[in-house]
Amino acid sequence: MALCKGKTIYHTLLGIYKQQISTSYFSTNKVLSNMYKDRVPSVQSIGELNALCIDDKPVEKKIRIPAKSEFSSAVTYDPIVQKFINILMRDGKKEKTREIIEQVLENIKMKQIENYHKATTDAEKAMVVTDPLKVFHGAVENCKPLLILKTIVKGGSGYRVPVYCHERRRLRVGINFIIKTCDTRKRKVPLSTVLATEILQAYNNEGNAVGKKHQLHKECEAQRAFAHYRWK
Amino acid sequence: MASVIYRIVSKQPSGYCINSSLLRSSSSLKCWQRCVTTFRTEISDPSEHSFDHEGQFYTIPKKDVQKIFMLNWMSPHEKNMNKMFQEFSILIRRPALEVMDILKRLNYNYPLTRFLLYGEMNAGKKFTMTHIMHYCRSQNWVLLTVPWANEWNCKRLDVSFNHHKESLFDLPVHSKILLEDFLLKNMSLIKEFTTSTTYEFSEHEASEQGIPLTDLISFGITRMKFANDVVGALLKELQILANNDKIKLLVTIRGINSFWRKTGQKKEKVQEIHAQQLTLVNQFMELLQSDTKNAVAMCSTESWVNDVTDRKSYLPTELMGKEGVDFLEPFLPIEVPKYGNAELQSVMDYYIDRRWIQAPEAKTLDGRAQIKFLSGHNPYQLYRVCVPL
Amino acid sequence: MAASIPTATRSFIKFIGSELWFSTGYRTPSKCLTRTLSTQSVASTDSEVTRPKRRAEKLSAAMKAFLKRAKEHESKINKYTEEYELGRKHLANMMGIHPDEMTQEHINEAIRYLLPSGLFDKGSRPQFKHPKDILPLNFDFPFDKAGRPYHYQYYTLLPNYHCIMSEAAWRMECLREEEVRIGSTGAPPQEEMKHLSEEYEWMDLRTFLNYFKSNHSEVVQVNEHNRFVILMTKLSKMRLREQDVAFLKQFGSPKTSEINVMDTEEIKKFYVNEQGRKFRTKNGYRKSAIAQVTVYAEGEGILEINGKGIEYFESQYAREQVLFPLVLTSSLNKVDVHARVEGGGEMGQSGAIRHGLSNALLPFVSQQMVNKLSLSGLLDRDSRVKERNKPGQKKARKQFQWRAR
Amino acid sequence: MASRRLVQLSNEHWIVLNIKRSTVHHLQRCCVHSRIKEDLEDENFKVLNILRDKDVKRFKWEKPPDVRTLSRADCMKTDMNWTSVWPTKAPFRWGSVPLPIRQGYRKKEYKLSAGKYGNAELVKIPNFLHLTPPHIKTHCQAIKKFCTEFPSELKNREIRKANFPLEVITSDYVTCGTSIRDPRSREVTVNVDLSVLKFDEHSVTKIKKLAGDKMDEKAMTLQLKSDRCPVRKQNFDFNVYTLTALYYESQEKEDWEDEMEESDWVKYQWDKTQSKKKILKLKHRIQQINSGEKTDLASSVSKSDPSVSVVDTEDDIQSYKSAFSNLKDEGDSRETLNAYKQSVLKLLKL
Repeated sequence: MALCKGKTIYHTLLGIYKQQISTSYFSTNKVLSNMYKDRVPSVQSIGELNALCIDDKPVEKKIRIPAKSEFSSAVTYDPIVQKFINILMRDGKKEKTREIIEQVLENIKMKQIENYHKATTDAEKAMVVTDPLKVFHGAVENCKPLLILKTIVKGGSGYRVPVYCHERRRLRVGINFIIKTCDTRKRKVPLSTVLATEILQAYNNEGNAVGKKHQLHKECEAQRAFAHYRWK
Repeated sequence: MASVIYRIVSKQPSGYCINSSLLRSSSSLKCWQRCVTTFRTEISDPSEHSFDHEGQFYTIPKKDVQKIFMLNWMSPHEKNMNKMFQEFSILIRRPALEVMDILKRLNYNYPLTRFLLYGEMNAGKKFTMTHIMHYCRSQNWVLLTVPWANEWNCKRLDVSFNHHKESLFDLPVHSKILLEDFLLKNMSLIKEFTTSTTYEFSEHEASEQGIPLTDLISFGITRMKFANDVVGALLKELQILANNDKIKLLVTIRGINSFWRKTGQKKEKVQEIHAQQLTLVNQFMELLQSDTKNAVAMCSTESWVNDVTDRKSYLPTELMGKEGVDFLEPFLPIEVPKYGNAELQSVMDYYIDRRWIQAPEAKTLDGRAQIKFLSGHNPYQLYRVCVPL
Repeated sequence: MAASIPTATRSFIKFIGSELWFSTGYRTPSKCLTRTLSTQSVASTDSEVTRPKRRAEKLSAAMKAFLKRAKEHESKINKYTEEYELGRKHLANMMGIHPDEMTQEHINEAIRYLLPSGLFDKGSRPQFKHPKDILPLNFDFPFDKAGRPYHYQYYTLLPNYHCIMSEAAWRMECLREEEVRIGSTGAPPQEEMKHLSEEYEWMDLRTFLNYFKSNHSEVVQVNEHNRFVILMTKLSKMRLREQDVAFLKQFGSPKTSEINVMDTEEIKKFYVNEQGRKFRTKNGYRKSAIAQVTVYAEGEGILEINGKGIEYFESQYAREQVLFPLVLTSSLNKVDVHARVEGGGEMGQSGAIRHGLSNALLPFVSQQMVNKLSLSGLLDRDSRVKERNKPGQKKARKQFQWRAR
Repeated sequence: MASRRLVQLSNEHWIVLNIKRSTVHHLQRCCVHSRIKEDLEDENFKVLNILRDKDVKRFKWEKPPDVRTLSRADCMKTDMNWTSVWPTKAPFRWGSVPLPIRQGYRKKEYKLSAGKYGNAELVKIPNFLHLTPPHIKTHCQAIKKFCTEFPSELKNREIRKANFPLEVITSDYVTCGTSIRDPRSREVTVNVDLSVLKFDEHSVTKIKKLAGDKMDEKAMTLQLKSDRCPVRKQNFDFNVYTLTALYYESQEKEDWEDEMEESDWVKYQWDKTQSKKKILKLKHRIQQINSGEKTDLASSVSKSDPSVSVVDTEDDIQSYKSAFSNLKDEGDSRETLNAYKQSVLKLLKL
């Protein structure tokens, strides 16, 4: 946004971070709300739910959109992992995709825990992050781009314009980076192993997915001259 | 550092159980810290295990793991787990203790005793067998293991006609693997023994009387064509040795119900080979039916052998059929059940210790209850549920 | 002038309404309409003398036909009523009942017995009803002899609806003028005026539709209702006189401070079995699966699904679904659950159990937990199902590949 | 506007013509007209005036009389005896039913569905006009004189069962149709309580096999049904014959019953199986070892028939037998397998 006025990406980013709205990723679902026009959306996060139900005062009776079938309050539930599964899924085979992701987490965990147990001193042990979800979240966070390129047609010719996007879009693009790096895998290598190595790399800010993000940023920097087309 | 604290050994006999009234007072980490001392025992010699140790983990020494289990017995996944935890610990469970108790009291002059382990899928039959094998090894038994009998049926490897009996089929590759495994496991125990008779494998090749047993085996390994015959000779030799009180023999067969199934293999005019037509199966069945002294057979029925459609029941007759039961009787059926509550808690403690469970909310009582619920008391499911935690 | 706002009776409105058009110079939709209204208003107020003579007397052909039809209809109804009465007596005789005791319910029952029909459309089954119930009785005649409609809003197609709307609009206009007058001159208001103390809740769509259908036989649409609500809300926010309040009260009532909560009796209803255990059984539905879930209070956390444990479901998702309400209400290990489920696939069955379980749990958890269940949407049936395949199409929406050649 | 007309060709032959109404009009008009002209101007030149003449009275199509006015229902009184109007089962006749019934699809709300006159829909559906409450009352009164009271002593089901183990069920049907016979009335069901017959073990299993699904194995009752023969008595006789045959056949024991193979056994017979030999041999070995005999393995097997030295009535053998037969008969379960395990442990002296 501020890019057109000659600021660097860094300044642009600062602006974006300030503008970020602190709502959960999945509080709204357009498809669902379209489907149930006459229904009230239900609360889709445990934190919100706990905040809403503090006392014994009965709430208003309304017909609500039922909770999604992957949503759960169990310890094993994680929204970002579910989002990842939904993006990775092909032909509606969710259970299969879930198994793959479980394999990925298992691989990550195995590798990290092995390192942990191999480490001799406490200091070394403290360095190893053994929580697979932490690694996973970190990797996704590292792959999120700050700006994306959007093609805008002006005067008959298209321009690739750097555009900032909201949190959900960034998450999706980041996840897609990770998934797309695995397209080039060899035929007999299982997807889970490739994904696991990729995620571990991304967690350390290395690897192809992060490279893609940097590539995108560079392109954005290069195209900043067109940034004003965003408003015109 | 934490692991150091938890490894305090309690030598008291522990009726290990999370006492609910005790724990209900506070659902914090302190509770499991209090109980955690009992999930592990330092006694690594299985002969000293008694019913007091039930529900505790013990670690198999690394040299034993390398020697007995590493080559053929452990699946790749188990090897990975071993690598990850940097140790090979198994839970001491009632069925294994029961079998060991019987083995301690058994009169070895009686003909061969057959144990049959049965239980649901992933209920822990294999690790029960592992425990018993370790016990037998600690008693210097000779171990003859068939890690996965169904492999003879499934894998499309070379099938050749038997030279001596035309209706039978040899599996040279499998026989070779079996011999290698046997040699690795029992090298130190059998190197003094020699063969009792001559074995003629073909017109030109024969093994003379009085050559060391290891030579016979290595002959089988190098000359794969005769590997299957060598297995037969070996089994006969082992029987003779056992009958002469020189060795004690433990025969372990995983998935014995595959003996009464069709194989997926074809050979020339024979459309589909039945497992009963395999030389290996015949040789092992002969061994199991013999009156050998000083020998124990430990078999297990596995639902995995069957097709997906008939895995409804895990009980022996359902899996083996009447033929199998008639062949095996009298046998000692030992059920390997799913985890009980106490065992479940112990395993979770172990996982927490080994960092398989690390999410703080999973370590609370509530989290444990959820894991228990999701796993359905099934050992493997328990492991899987904890993957993202 | 403005003080004498008309009441709802037809003639009065006609009279006043027509005068209002002139006096206030209200922007009319068409001048033509105003003209007809003016003449018609005179005609309707019994002042025969002032009726313009150039129109009238001669009946138009349409009018004649209309009158004829009305007459026919009347005679038809008379005939049918006679037949009905006679038939009723006959039927009473046939069924062995005294004719005076024969009510319409008796008749219906008798006909259902004597001439049973399984036709799906209930209207097509044998009927024996009073013509009043079958035929539209009020063959109302909205014209005068000259062919002009009585009602000044007749050509809007929804005369009564627009009458109410225009009245509301007129009242608003008056109030606004009054405000301006007070503001500019500082004179005291002619009548006592004040804001409404509480917010009003207007007729909801269903009652609104019914109101017009039963009272005026007018079919109004959703849009009309929306406009109605907007206008009424606007009006209610102004400073009102007493008569305005009375007008508004016809169509709405003050919002109650009590919110519409779930029926506590229904929530807390449970039964006690022979062993003295409290339990409650509820059905749950998802896709094509149906589950009957029984929750026993004060249990040890036993779960039984079709005679098995949680291993009935292989999928992790399905297991988590069953767990969801239990964890949310923190009643895991506190209740026993027995479920019988059939139909559907794995996820459908687990969803059905989730639905039934959440509803069956209600009496055994606190109100806070009930709120949680309600807010997270666990108590409601997930009505999404697979859309059917259409003939000539590949899937529900997807069409066969086609290329012009 | 097609009208259907009957035209008589001769005394016996009629044909049906579908003529357009307007054509009929025109033709007739022409004919009438020409005839009149003919009469008037008999002597003059006859003009065929086809064109319409205003003076001539137009031919008027007469409405056929309304058949509905002639119906019987119109003259019925409201207190008539309906049972005499509609005595038996009959399809719906609009003329005889004095009710203004309507049936049919209503296209619009304000339109009426079709009345009873000529309404085929009303004929299609069944009716119960012959079974109104007055009908039933009269029927009952007519039958009453044939009925006797049920003996009060036999109202207790237990007593009835004990004294009359054979139960015969027949049904009679009163019908208003053209035939007074109903095919269902010849059906005879015979229920027998087999516990009265005092079977032994063999015959019980045999009759179970013979009777198949006619036998309720839990309650030990036999239900024989027959409707094959044309007369009820024959059916009853057939049932009784079947019962007799079953009874005697179950008492007999054929030679081949002893030669049945294991797969055909109803119950597992341990004594006849290889299992017994195997166990006795094992027992023999164990006894030898326990008594301190040091026999060679090969010789001990061939030395003597083990059943001679081992008594199969010993406690552990018996328990093994029962446990193994149980396992075979009832199938696997945790209980049977545990019992089997205990028996084997006992056998091995553990």
